[in-house]
Amino acid sequence: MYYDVILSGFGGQGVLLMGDILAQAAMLENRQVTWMPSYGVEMRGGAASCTVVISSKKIGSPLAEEPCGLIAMSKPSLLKFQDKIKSGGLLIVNTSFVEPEMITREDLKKICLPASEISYREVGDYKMANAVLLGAFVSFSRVVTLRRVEEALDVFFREEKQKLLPLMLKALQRGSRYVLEMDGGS
Amino acid sequence: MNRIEIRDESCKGCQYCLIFCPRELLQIDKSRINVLGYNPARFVDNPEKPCLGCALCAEICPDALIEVYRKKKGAVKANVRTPNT
Amino acid sequence: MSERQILKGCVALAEGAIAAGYRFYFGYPITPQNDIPEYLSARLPQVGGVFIQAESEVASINMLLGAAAAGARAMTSSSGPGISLMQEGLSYMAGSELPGLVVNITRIGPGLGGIAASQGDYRQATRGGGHGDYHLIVLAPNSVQEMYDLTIKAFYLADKYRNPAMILADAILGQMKEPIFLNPPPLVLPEKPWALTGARGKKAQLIKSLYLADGEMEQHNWHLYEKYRRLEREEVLVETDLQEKMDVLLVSFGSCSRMVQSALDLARSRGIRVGFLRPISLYPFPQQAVREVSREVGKVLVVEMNTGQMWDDVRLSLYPGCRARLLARPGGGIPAPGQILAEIENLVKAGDGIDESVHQA
Amino acid sequence: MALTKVFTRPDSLRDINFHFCPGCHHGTAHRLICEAIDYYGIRERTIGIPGVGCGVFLYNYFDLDVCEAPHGRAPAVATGFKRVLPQNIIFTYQGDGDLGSIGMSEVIHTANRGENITVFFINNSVYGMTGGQMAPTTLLGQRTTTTPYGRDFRTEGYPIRMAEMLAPLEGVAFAARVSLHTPTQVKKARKAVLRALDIQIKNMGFSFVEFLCACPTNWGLSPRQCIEKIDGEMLQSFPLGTYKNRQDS
Repeated sequence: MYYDVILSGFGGQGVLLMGDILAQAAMLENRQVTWMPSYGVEMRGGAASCTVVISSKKIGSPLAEEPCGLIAMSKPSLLKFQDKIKSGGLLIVNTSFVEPEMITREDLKKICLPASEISYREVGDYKMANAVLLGAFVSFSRVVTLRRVEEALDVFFREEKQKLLPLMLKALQRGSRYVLEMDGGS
Repeated sequence: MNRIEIRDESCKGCQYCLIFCPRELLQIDKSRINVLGYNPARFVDNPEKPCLGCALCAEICPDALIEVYRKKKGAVKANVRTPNT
Repeated sequence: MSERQILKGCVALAEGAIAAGYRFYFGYPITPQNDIPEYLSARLPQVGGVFIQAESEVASINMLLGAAAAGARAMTSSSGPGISLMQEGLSYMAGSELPGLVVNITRIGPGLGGIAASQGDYRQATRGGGHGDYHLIVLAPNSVQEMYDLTIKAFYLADKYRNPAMILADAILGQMKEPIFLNPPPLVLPEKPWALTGARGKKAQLIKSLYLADGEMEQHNWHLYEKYRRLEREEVLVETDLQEKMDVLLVSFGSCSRMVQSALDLARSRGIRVGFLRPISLYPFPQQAVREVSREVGKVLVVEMNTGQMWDDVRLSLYPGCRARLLARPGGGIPAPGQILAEIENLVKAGDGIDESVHQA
Repeated sequence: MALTKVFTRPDSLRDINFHFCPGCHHGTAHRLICEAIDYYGIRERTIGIPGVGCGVFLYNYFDLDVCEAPHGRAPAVATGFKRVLPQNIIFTYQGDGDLGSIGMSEVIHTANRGENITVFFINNSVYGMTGGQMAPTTLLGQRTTTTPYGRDFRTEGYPIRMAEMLAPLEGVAFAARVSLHTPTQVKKARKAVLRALDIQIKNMGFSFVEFLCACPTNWGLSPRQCIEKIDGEMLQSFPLGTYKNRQDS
């Protein structure tokens, strides 16, 4: 088993955290995993991305030349990474910030969901868009189970952050349901 | 009688002790060159104006070569005093 | 055995240091190693340690010198330009035979350069860096687990040989997160009768590197020489992954070796017989291992994120008649597994007599 | 009546000839520091850190643990020692090139941290060991091997006053300038040395003693002329005094 995914967006959208949670879930499933942030000169704002590699074997490169999947939460990140995705790979786009017309690849599985709107309307906080997308990602790719992701959240939402946990769970499940309903429809 | 002892084999003849002896009891011994190659200082007491045991020579000697002996009974070491005296 | 937990490379390194009994940090901020001081400024007070943000790298290394001379396990961390400023102190520490650990999370150089991953400080690290006839013990991790394990090892070697040690890593290893086991070995701090703690009930001792008497300095340098030869005999660390009848041997260290590992998997999946040799101790360099393995395979591909620094060491170690080619990225770029694979395929096709040329990945 | 020895070499000062030139005051400073160490009975927990310069051979003379430091870095080395060994007494011994020039940053920041160490500063207004070049403390008009026409403030700036400069820093508990050119001044200097170490023993913070000293060799003067030079020009540029003396709490 091998899967590499780039999670990308603006700084502050929580893409690094989303990658962290995914890596934690993979570890709980006894996988090998690496999490690698893009490091740039800029410390805050601007583009943010990370690469998560999940494998049943020892991982060499923590970077992805041809990722199996891309989650793009912003226009620049879609433009930067969409050409890299492996043919037949997965592209998930937050259409609250990115027009679907910007997707130029025809050879991909695509999920276009307005994650920020869903987050705002159905979870009550637009900042949970990252969890919506992560829920959609794991349910579609099945690199880890949703159950593991829910377990992984415990590590990140402790003490004063614990109050965010129910929101995160709700957002994850909402993202997951979006995929299941989409599957059902197709 | 107060007196001083100079370890003259280590003396470099800087003459500081001569300059500050209030009784002018120190002189440079021109008759001799020590192992370091200097004319060392020499203590020559003067019965008319004897050594005061003031230790100014020892205080100024940059090579710490002078020991001072005083008649005073139970005296503390002149160079080891309490911080506030 | 502890549970696996996901840690960032810099944090794993800091935890390794603490597991090694280290309690004194002196350092000055520089990107991309700031995760280390930031983490330790919070962590050290929890374990009764001391954290000082020094006024400069020059001060940091000398604080390290003092703490080491006092017998403590002490560490500083920095990057390229800061490490350059520390060379004076490192030379003094080597000359005075003081242990201590310097972490270099490298930048790209020369000059202010850039902050992306690079292996351009290999030569400075392994040749001494400062003035005089000395070496640092240099260990190069390639995973978060090794950031932890080798830090502990580096403290141990520094004490054993009374010589400063260096961890040479880069932004990839510093920033990357991986699951690791925190399994500290039992902490046995060595006796340091030479350390200065005050001449209580013993003769006054001296730590110095100045030797002016006739022949004294030469004798001292021969003494250091013997120490370095012993290191070369006894402390070489190397990882190999070899096959029968290899077409090509890959040699790489640090973060770059991770890309090479991926390339190795790709090559083998295509039926190419490829071996892999990774120096873990850059000094002492695994000369013997390179010589022995290269005897089995005539073609060697060195992959580095510089213009060929370890390449020199590899070529000095090759079995006579072997040739080593270099695949390089010196400017913050990372050789991609696909590019490495392409170069491996070129070498396989090249017949017997390859040239020792430099190729850009 | 039996005679009593009232003045002798301190025990911490080894019975070895100083390598210093005739009339050099390094020896006097050495003696005063050793006397104070003996007075407080701290020889066995004191660690000396000489900088680079004529003072580097301190370890030949002081019968206590000594660690060499790179040029100017003694306060940083001392910081390392003090943080590892807070119960020990740590002092540095630095010249004007070492402390006032290359090591200015280390001494200021060590002082500002209130590092509980003592810095002894030998100010003889010239680089001694390297052969008489200009020091940051060289007097205006003073000829050195690198100011052959005399120090000119328009090109070389002014002599730097370390005691006055360090005293205002919050971390500094004691800063004084003393001179070693007359017996009376030596006695005053002894008090300053005692107080500086007292401050450290009481954990009150950074203590600093600047000694005005002669360098007959590089000044090109006889020891006798050196006394006059200190008494005249040098005291004008470098006024003696205690610039800070934090009271015991």
